[in-house]
Amino acid sequence: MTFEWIQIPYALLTLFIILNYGLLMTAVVRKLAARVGGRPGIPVYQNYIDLVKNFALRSKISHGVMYYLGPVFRLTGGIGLILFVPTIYGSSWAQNFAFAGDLVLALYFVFFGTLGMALGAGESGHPHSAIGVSRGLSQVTMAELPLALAVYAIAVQYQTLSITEIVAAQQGGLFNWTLFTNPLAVVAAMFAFVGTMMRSPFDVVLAPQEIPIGPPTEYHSAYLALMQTNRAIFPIAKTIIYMNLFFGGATSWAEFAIKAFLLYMIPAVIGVVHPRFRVEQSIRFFLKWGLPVGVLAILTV
Amino acid sequence: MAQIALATGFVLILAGIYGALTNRDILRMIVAFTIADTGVNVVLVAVGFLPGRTAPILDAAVPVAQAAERIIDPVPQALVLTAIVIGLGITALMLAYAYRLFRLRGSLDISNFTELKW
Amino acid sequence: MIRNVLIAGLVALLGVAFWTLAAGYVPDAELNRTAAYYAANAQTDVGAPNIVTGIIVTWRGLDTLGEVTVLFLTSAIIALVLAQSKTPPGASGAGFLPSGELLTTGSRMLLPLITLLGAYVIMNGHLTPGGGFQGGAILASGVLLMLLADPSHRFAHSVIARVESISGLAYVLVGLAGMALAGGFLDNGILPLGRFGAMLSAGAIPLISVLIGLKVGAEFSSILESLEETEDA
Amino acid sequence: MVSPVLILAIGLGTAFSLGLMKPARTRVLFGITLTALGVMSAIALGWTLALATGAAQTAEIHTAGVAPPFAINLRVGLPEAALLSLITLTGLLAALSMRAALLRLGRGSQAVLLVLVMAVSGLVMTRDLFNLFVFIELIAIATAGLVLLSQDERAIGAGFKYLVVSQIISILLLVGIIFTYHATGSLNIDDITVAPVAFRGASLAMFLLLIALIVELKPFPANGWALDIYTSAHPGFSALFSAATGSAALFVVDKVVAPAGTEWLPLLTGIGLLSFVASNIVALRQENDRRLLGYSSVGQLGLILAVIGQRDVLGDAYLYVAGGLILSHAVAKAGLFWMSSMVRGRKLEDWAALRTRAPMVLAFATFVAMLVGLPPFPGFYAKWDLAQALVAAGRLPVLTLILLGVLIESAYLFRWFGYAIKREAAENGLASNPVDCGITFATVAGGWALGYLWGNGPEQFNLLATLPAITAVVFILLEPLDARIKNGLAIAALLGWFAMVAGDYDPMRLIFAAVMIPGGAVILLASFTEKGRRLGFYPSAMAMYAGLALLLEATTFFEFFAAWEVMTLGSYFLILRGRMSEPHALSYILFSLGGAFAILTGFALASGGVQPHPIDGLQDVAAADLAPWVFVLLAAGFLTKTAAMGLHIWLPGAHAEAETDVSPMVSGILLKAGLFGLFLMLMQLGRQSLYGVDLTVVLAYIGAISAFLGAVLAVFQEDAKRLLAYSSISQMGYALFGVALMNHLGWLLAMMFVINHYVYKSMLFLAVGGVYKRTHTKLMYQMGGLITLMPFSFVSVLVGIIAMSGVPPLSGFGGRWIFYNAIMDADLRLPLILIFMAGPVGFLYLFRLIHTIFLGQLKDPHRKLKEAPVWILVPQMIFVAFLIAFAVLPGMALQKVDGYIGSIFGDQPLVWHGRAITSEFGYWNPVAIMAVIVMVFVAVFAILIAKNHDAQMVKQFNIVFSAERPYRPETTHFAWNFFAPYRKAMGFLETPVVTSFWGGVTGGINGAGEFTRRFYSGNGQTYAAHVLLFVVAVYLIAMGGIA
Repeated sequence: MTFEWIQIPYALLTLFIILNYGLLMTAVVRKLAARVGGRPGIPVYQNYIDLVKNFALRSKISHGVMYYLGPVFRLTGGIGLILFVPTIYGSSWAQNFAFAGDLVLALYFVFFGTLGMALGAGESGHPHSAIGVSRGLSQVTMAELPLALAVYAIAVQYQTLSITEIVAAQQGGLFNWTLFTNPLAVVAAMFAFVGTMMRSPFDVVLAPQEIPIGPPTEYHSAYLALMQTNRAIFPIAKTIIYMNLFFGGATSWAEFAIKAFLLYMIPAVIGVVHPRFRVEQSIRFFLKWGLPVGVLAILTV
Repeated sequence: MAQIALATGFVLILAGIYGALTNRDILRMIVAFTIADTGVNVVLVAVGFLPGRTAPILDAAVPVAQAAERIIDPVPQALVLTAIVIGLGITALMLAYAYRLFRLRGSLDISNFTELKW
Repeated sequence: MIRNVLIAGLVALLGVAFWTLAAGYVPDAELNRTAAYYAANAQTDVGAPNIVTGIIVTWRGLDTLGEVTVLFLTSAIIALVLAQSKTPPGASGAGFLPSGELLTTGSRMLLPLITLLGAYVIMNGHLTPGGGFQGGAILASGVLLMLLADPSHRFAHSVIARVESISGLAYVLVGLAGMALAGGFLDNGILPLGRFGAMLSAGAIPLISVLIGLKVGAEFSSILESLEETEDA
Repeated sequence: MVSPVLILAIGLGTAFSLGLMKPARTRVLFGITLTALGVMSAIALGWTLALATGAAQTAEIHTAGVAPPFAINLRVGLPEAALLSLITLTGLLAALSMRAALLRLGRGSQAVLLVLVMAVSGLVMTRDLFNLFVFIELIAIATAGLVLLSQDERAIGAGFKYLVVSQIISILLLVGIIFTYHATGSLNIDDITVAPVAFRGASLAMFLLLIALIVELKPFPANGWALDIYTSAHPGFSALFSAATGSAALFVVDKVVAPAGTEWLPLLTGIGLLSFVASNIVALRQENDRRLLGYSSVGQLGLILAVIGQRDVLGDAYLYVAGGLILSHAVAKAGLFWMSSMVRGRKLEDWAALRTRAPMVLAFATFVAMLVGLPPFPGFYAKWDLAQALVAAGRLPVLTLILLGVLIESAYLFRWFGYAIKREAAENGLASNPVDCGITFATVAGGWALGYLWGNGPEQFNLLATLPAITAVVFILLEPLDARIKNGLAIAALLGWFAMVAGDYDPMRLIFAAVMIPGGAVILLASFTEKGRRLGFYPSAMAMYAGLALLLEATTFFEFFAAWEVMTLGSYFLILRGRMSEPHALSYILFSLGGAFAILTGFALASGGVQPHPIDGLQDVAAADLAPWVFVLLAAGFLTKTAAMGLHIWLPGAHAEAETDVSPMVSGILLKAGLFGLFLMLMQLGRQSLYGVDLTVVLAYIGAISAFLGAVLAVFQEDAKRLLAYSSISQMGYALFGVALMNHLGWLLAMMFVINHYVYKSMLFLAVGGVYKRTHTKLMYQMGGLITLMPFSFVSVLVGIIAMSGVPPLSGFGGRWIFYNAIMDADLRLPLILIFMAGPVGFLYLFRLIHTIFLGQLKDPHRKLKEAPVWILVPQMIFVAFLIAFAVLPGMALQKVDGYIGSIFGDQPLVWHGRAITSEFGYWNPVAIMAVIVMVFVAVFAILIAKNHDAQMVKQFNIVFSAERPYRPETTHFAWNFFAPYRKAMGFLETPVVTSFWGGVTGGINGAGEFTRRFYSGNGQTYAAHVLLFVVAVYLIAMGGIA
């Protein structure tokens, strides 16, 4: 695969679709969760309103260069992740810039936005930002571990690190999905998925309901708008990776929409019915449950 | 004959060493060592002894031609002289030391001179 | 007590080793080769009838030089050891009663005799039992007599030191002469061997004996004197 | 040439003739004494020279003009002549050192000294048993006399104890001599016939003779008397007692045992080893400098006695080995005793006064290195040959004990050296004067000259003749210059060397060389910050670089080992320069020496005694039975240098407490030496299994554990440099894991780490060091908000942590990509888990580093700080530029190495086309990655600028939480115990298991020393009883051995 200029508008189109999909879907999920709790919930277009409003606001406040760049890093991380992963298998245009790197690139690029965000938040000087980063990093060290093991397991299973080839290997029927060919790896990966989607019981990092804790504490206006954009696309980007690796990928946008939604619902459902873990509790949880499954996965490949 | 002299010498040595190691008084230690030295000297001379022979001096009684058959071994006798003188030197030195030690502490008990240890 | 028993045990164990030596000892029937060589060559090599003196002065001359040095060292060190405790001149012996007439006269009478005996023993060392050491010790006993008879009397230190030095130096020089003129260091062949059994024979042996005698006498005297001059004397 | 007898005659004649002078003319007398000693030395040196060059034959000197055995004879061959030179020169210098006492006590004392030197010389020359006895007694008496020169009143007691023991020795000796005479009919040593170790007759006589001579060597535990002398005598005399008398006594043992047959040698070996190890253990607890030297002396004598016990296997090398050890011991010990006469206090800490005179520190370092047997001194060459011979003869236990003893000895010697460099120096604690300094430097010069001589030995690699080593020595001479000039010269020297050698290296070696040599030059740029003369820095640094340069040049085992030791020694001195680094430098040198000894043994095992043995010859043993053991030993040595978990406890302190520009050197560069060694070893030996366990798998596990635990421990550090130090352990763990994978990509991964770790760790250490220079603290929670004040430092830390964490687009990602490709091939699964765990944990500590220093709240005391000094920033910016370039174009460094590794493994898993790299499993296009990220970043950034282009910096406390406005940075900066939740969950991993283990080991040895030294009760009678006990015990054991 090599670069051609046409890939740029193609990639932007993909990006646009995913952004809208993400905005709508997160709203739907929130509404579902509210209904489960007996509340009416937000309208499905609420995210658009928020986004437009925040983009319209301007700010004269900056805490420094890194603070200013934090949201940029964040959004670059989200967009970049989408661009480095092929979205639709077999599509001639929704391959993005996957030729730049393989699965390893995707796995490590996840941290790009996180790091930049954490740095920006850190410069704001708000202790809650630092506390949130501390919690988030502590938790992610364990939460990501089963995924790493699962990825290794399937890479060995398919003898490739190329996402496209992994998806290709899963074509030709439901039972070719990794979910069925290597269920242990999938279970392990799903531990990580649930653990890193920032939903209960693993959402103490942001502690969204009580006091604002976590990196975005000091951000507002257009800064917040960038981050909201990211919050819409980043989970989808991640879901795409999971979908590609474990659930047969997507050969069309419809398949993509359904699979992404279902996958996204997993942590949402779990989050609705579970109380919150403290950080050390979640670390122990992953150590106790996620890690052994991951170990089994790599030992049984 | 030689065995008796040897045994006597060894007994003196052992007695001397025992005395030197059990008497705390420095002067007594020195005396004990003199005894041991004497024992050594006796052993030295005893080793050169050959039964039925005479002193290694070539005079009318021992003509040069028969010397090898008539005299006892002269070497230990020469050695013992040196050993005696050396023993004497050391004894004198020890006495001088004893004197200095006495001046230092007003005591001749060796167990009083243990500042240097460990 | 326990200590003494332990030491007795150690000494006994050492005794076992010694006992083994003594029990396994078999006297030689013949002279061993060293002794046999000495017996055979005493006349031709050193020319001394007293083989022991020949060994001491010539064949094992280096030992003897060392031996003389031992005495030299001892006397020097004793002087050093006691130097700090020396009483000022004149004060020494103040506590003693003056020696009696009998003692003084008797010792004065004996002193020449003792000296003479010493000289005799030294000079005949290569012929009969005796030699430099024995003679030197006799000489020193004269000095001892003087010291005991008249504790307040002082010898001239410098004289003794001179004798000590000159005789020692001469001994070393004679040794070196052996290297230059004869077969090696301390070879007595620098002087003619002379007639076997005569007074002036056996090469340098009589000379060395004299030097040894003087040296030993001086060292002993010096030691005795140093001991005597301590304030407790 | 004059006869050597003149040495005796002049000594004796002068001693006698001193009595002819007036006692009052003390200076004249002393002048005569010195002249006599000088002439004696000249004769001895003349003979040494003549014999060494072959201009003269061994002199057989007959006294009395009669051939032996009928008259006493003397012999002067090369060993004798060398010893005579040593003895007479020591005598001369000792006389100078004792000048005050000798002048005070007058001619008598000078005569005694002359006689002593004469007697020791006689002891060496004589070939007659009884003459031996006479000289021994002369030495004993003279010693008892010279002890009195001391101002210390306790010396009188010590002298008496010594006489008591001498009496016992002389009794045993005489009995032994006379029965030997009875058995052989001769008193000549050459007539002693081969006697088996037996229970009676000639053998028993031989035993008594030998044991008496051995007791003269002050073997443990029968040596209380000697120690008291060392403690209380005049140090000038102690030097003579240790260097001259001790060496002569050793020679006598050798002389007597040689004709008695090899059956006696195990006896000597046993006694020597016991004495060596036990004395050193006891010395650990010693606080008095001279008594410490005493323990060290008796230990060294024990060592050489043990070497004499190996003469049957040393063959031709015997003189070279024993001589090297004796001379090293004698020169160093004499030098130290002479130095001690200048130090006023008697505690080890009082030697800190040396610091006021920089050349004195050099002297001290020289002597310590000589004693421990470090290059370039004779002991080093000797130790190597000894090890080769011992292993070839299958005497591994002997070698192990010797090395153990050396290690313990180096523990207290280097601890002492650390005191001297780091402790509070007492006011006026050094009575330095031209004469004593002159004596010390004459000794130092002698030591170096001997080092050169020994290096020039047959078929020997002379360290002091190599260009890097000479450069390091030149930097000692350049010390008076200004630091900036020296720094310029040092950089030029490094670059010059690299330009000279780079062309000859294969790509892999070239990468190591580039990191080590020009890499070192880049770090040295930071040293331009330092003003003044910066004494001690450049010789140490250049020694380290010389070691590294030679390491890369090495073609034989010996060259490699020598370079390794030079590097270790240089880096030790560098590390010791840090402000609080005393204990850490000590543990560094001890672990390093321990590791070096493992390497030494490994090499010896592999070479089987063949010298010189090429490194490439290692592959010849790969199939042999002992190959796994070679593997284990070498790996242990290299792993100590890379600070693998378990052997790592030296690293955090050593790296963290070092100076700002030293930390990057020892971390970024030095650690690579261990990797280099591992590469060499694995290239030659390949996979090895021991008891069915694949050792490379073990290595992989060690690497994985190090990677994980190092990272976890780094998370919990509050000290920025410690954090980086633990991170090094983790990073080296990764590299080790890569190497241990034993496949192409694993090695490429390790090479990538070699480059990357050098760059980002050097950069981070420099950045943190720059911050330290301004804030004067390394504790991160005391900093905060420095980003605006130190933007350049921030940028380098930012780039550093991105690169290190492996986040694209910087070069760390390349490492991760290769890693994934490498493990696809490997059949190792379990250690991978640890590696996977380590990755995110690394993220934790890196974020902490940047956050708590540069972000958060600025502290009040720091408001006026300036950016770090520009020279510290220059190398950082170079590194930043390099990292970005390397990220985009990894091929510029890696492609050639990749090809080279391919030639080793015979495969080529990576395909380089254009800027992209493809492997069997995946692909990586660094340019595309960089382009996409930059494009997206710029686009998003443009959007933000468009919206918030006029944002302004607000005040520090313009933040709101819980309805309050914070006003104190201390309470608002969230930094201390930053990862508290992580600690709650994973804190159990912090348990200092390894530290407690090593603490237990050292505690145990120290306890043994404390217990054992109670043995020396100070009672002369007890000491005599010890001697008796020793004799009887040896007797029983020896006889038990034959029964």
